[in-house]
Amino acid sequence: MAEVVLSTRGITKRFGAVTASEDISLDLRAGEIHAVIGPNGAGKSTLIAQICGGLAPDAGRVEFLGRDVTARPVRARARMGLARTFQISALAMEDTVLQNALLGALGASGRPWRFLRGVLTERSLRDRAEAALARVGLDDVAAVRTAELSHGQRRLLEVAVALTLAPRAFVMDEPMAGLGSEGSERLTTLLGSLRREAPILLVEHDMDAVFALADRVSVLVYGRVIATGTLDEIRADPAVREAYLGDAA
Amino acid sequence: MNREAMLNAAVLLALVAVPGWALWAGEPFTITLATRAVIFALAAVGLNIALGLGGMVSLGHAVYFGVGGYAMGILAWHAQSYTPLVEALAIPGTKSMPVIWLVAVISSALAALVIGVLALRTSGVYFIMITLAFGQMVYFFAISWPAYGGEDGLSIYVRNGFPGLNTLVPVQFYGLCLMVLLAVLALNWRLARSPFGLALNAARQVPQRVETVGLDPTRVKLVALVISGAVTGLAGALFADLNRFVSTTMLSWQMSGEIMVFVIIGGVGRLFGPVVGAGLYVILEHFLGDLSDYWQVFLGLILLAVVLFGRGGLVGIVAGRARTHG
Amino acid sequence: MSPILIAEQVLNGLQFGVMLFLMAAGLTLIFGVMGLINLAHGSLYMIGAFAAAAVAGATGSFLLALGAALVAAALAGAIVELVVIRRLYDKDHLDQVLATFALILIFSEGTRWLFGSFPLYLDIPDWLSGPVTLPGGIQYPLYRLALICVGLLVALGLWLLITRTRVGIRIRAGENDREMIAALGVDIGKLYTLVFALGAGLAGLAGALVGAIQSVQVGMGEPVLILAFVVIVIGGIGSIKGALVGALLVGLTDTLGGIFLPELFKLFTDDAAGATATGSAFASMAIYILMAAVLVWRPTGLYGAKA
Amino acid sequence: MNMKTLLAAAGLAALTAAGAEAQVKVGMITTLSGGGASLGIDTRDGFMLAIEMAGRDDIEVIVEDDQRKPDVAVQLSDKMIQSDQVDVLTGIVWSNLAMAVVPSATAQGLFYLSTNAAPAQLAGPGCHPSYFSVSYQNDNLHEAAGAHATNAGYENTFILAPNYPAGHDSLNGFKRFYEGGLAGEIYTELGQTDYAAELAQIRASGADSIFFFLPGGMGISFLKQYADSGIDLPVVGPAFSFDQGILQAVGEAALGVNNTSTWSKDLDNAANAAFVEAFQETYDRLPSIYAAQGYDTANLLLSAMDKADIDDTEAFRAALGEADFDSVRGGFGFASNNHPVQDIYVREVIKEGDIFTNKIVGIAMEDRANAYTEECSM
Repeated sequence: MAEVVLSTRGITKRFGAVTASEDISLDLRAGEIHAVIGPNGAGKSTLIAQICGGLAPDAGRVEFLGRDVTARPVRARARMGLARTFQISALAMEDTVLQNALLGALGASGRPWRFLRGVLTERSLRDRAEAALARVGLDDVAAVRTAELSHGQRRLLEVAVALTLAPRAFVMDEPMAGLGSEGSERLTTLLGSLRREAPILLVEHDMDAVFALADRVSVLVYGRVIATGTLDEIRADPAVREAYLGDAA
Repeated sequence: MNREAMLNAAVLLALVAVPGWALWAGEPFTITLATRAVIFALAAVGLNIALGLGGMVSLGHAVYFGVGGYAMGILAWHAQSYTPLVEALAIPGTKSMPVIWLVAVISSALAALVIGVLALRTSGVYFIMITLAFGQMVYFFAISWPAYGGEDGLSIYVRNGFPGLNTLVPVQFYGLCLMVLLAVLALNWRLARSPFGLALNAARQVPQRVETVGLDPTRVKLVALVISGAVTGLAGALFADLNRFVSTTMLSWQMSGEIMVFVIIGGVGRLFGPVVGAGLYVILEHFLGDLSDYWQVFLGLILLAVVLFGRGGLVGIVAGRARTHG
Repeated sequence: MSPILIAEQVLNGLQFGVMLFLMAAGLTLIFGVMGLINLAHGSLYMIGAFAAAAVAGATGSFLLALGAALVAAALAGAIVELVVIRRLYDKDHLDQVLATFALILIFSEGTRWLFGSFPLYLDIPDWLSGPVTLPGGIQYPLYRLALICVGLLVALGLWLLITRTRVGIRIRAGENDREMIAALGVDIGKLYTLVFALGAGLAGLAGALVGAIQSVQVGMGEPVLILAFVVIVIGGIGSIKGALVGALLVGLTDTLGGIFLPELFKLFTDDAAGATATGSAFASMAIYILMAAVLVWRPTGLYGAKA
Repeated sequence: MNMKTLLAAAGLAALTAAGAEAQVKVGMITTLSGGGASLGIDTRDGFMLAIEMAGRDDIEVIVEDDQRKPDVAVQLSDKMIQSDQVDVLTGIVWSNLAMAVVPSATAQGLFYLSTNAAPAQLAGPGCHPSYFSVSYQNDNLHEAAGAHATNAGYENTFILAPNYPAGHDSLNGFKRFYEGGLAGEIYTELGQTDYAAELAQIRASGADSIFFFLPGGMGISFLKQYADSGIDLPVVGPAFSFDQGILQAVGEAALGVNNTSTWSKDLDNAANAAFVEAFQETYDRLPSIYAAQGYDTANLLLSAMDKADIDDTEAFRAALGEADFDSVRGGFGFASNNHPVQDIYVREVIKEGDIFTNKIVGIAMEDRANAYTEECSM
């Protein structure tokens, strides 16, 4: 079995009387796409926040690259190579596409404390940013203001920024959200090719994409993982059929 | 050359031409007035680094302005009264502008660091109010602290010196202030395009994104606030030298409001916005003040009009929406 | 220092806090519902005081004067909301700060234009003047006791308004979800005008009540405004409960700090006059230090929503 | 656009009595807007009244508003010196503004005649032969209050003032001539409007009298709250809190309070009678001490113009020093540091019809100069 890159061990999070995450244990192995699916309100966003560092779990651990990162902030996990994308694009809308990609490259370089040199004259940053844009097919709009991009292009830029970090694992929060069928297909192809670079923890609503991409699937309902397995195992799981797929079908 | 660049060039030309015009027209006081505008512009350029680039709405920039002013006042007062600045170490005061500037920059940067560490724990309206409140705290302290004149302030009889210049000649002092302003504008221009500027710009728009690429947006903002405070502090030292006087009014919250007014009526985030804003304010203050004792009513109406109808301040009205750094 | 003196100072702190609450409640309500930061709130306080002084001068009735203060400030608030503030809701805080700063200039100098530069006369009515003796032998001005009562009654009234009435439900809905309230068919424009006028009226009432024992003059609103900001930052912006707790904390800190800090400094030095001056200097900073401490502990105030 | 045409359009011409033949140009910097404007307006009106009554056309007065901001005052003085080329500056109400303007103005060879502010620095080491205070020395009224407290036999006075330099000077000035003990000494916050805490301390202190210095709105607040506190002790203060403009806002609360002043509208001399009558007629209100000081300053200047040419600095200084004019304060002369020698009176607040005003009840100090003559080496 491939090596485990990212994992949660029994993480639990409560907000008052509501349990948003209950004893969740997941792992992401090298080379795979592991999809997390579940109905609205199942606790997917809370789970991502705990994996990436925005929220501290009440109990349990998060491990990345074999180290316990539970107490580390978002940026420390990012520096280790944990790259996330946002459900609602978090891009600097006033800036150009290239500048957004450069920000990722700058973060990866870890050297933002340079005040007088033009950022565009830094060859290494620029190469890295342009390579990431080329990878997602946005190189021809590099000079365009991000606010002028189409929704689909912004989803691609989200992925490009994540790519500049030279990630060891991706965490993607509904990358297909709001895309038309054409856009979804394009992104699906892209993500499929990305798994060779780093495994992807894919939280997604779009079942077509999940079925096309996922090596394994975990089903999250009311803050609990009720099943984890291959697509076939999940399809066959009675609990999943009852709680989720049954309703959806 | 786009319209904003043309406007900037025109402003630059006007600033350089002022002394010539003043001497030709026999209005020497115009030079003093222009010096005031240039120094206010410098203070506002400082705020614009925090506000325009970093999105930090600081309503407490009078602190840095005043700290810079008091750096000048205290150093020069000790030099003028031949008393040591630090008794134990026998460090004397000084009347040399370069030294005073250095002290003003360092002390206002330190003030910005302390205030920033606390204030940047908050954001949005809390940030506005906590900076305002820190300003009040420093203001009340300065008023009731008896050592350096309190509300009476400190008067310096002769303007401080700069090597190679006679700063008492209005034109020479104006030229000096203008050079400082241009140097800081150049710095501001480079800053906006630097790696740090990129990170700061992103920290203003999407702090969560900055965090997820492995950078600390709060620390980026803190450094920007420190630079901003240092520039405004330098302006404070020059302002005190212009008036040969420093007092607690430089620390008042109205001063903070005025510095912010310069930036906003000029154009937030525009390189020359603060310069245009400060110039306009000084002109309005001068001429409206002659028109009516109640001139501030008209100033208020003009400000309202700029906010309600003039998106992007005066530079925005002339040059359209695009931002300078892009 | 005798227990009676301390008790009296605590009452003074309470009274100050309760008056601050009247200012802070309006500010925090306006911010909570409309997301607006209003620097001109102090001007409404001033308008209340001037209206009260004018009406008291003309009619001699204190109650009429209070009513006039409430109405004038609420009316001024409503007009300002309709003409200016309404255009600021979808702008950022920066524009709001500048626009309401401009309003301060207009109101202050406009008032001076109308009423002149001299302070106006407003006094407490005979039936509320003079001290009363409280249990324990404390001599305390009746008017200040009345202020505490009025302030607490207003706090109770606000609480009832917000929790028990239709308007209150709408206000709370407006705080939580602007779109939902529009979807419910409530005229959101009218609601905003109403909330703004309510906040303005409270500020005007505070101005009139305080004006009777202080000086009714141009610029009287700004120092109170800044204190009210401190109050709502401590309490948590948008929270009425926070405003009350914050106001009482600030009132007590300011009053007791002013008394005890100079005494404290006297313990450490023989220079009594110097200690008094230094102690007073620190006392004037006390509430800001309190605020900084609260924010370090809880960045969104005591009762503020988590960011 | 030309600045001069704008100045003319601004109606400043109305304030200047014929510019063309003017021999002396006066720059008046005073507070005409914002808080404290009433003091500057009275100063200006008193000063202009004197010139109008003298019917002089050889003097031009340029009036500008300092907004009570030191930096604006400095800027105005630079403008008046550089552009308008005035000979004399005057009009500043506040000590901190005076400290910002006066030293550099006199250093540049101008005369400065103070209509009000007269800080200790300018009376002692910082004195200058071209600087004349026509009002008083800042400590004078406080010293007189101390002398009055001593004369009245007070033995345990509670004293308070705001925590800023003028406040410290005030309490020190009071103590200089007060021989009794102190029941308490407190510094309040500058701009404070609520004095409940201080009143409670006074009540608990066992004081037999109160001295306070709280200018402007602070004094109004203090007196109203004092009257309502039920404390019934004799109160003394300097004239600033009992000025004509302020008294109407204090109302009944001020009745019977003693205050020290260099002037009162009921002072019995011909110059004063003429001044009070003309002021009321021209401006339809009672004059204040600031108006009286402005009026005296203008008359001093006019008297010196009759004796010497302003371009002859030495002669003009000497002419000013003679103080050869009819002061509304009666006897008036200059001490060696160019500050007044004059009687300081005790007034009591009374009600005349519907108007609250002062009447003289005694003299606190006769021919008082000031405490700083020794320190001035001119």
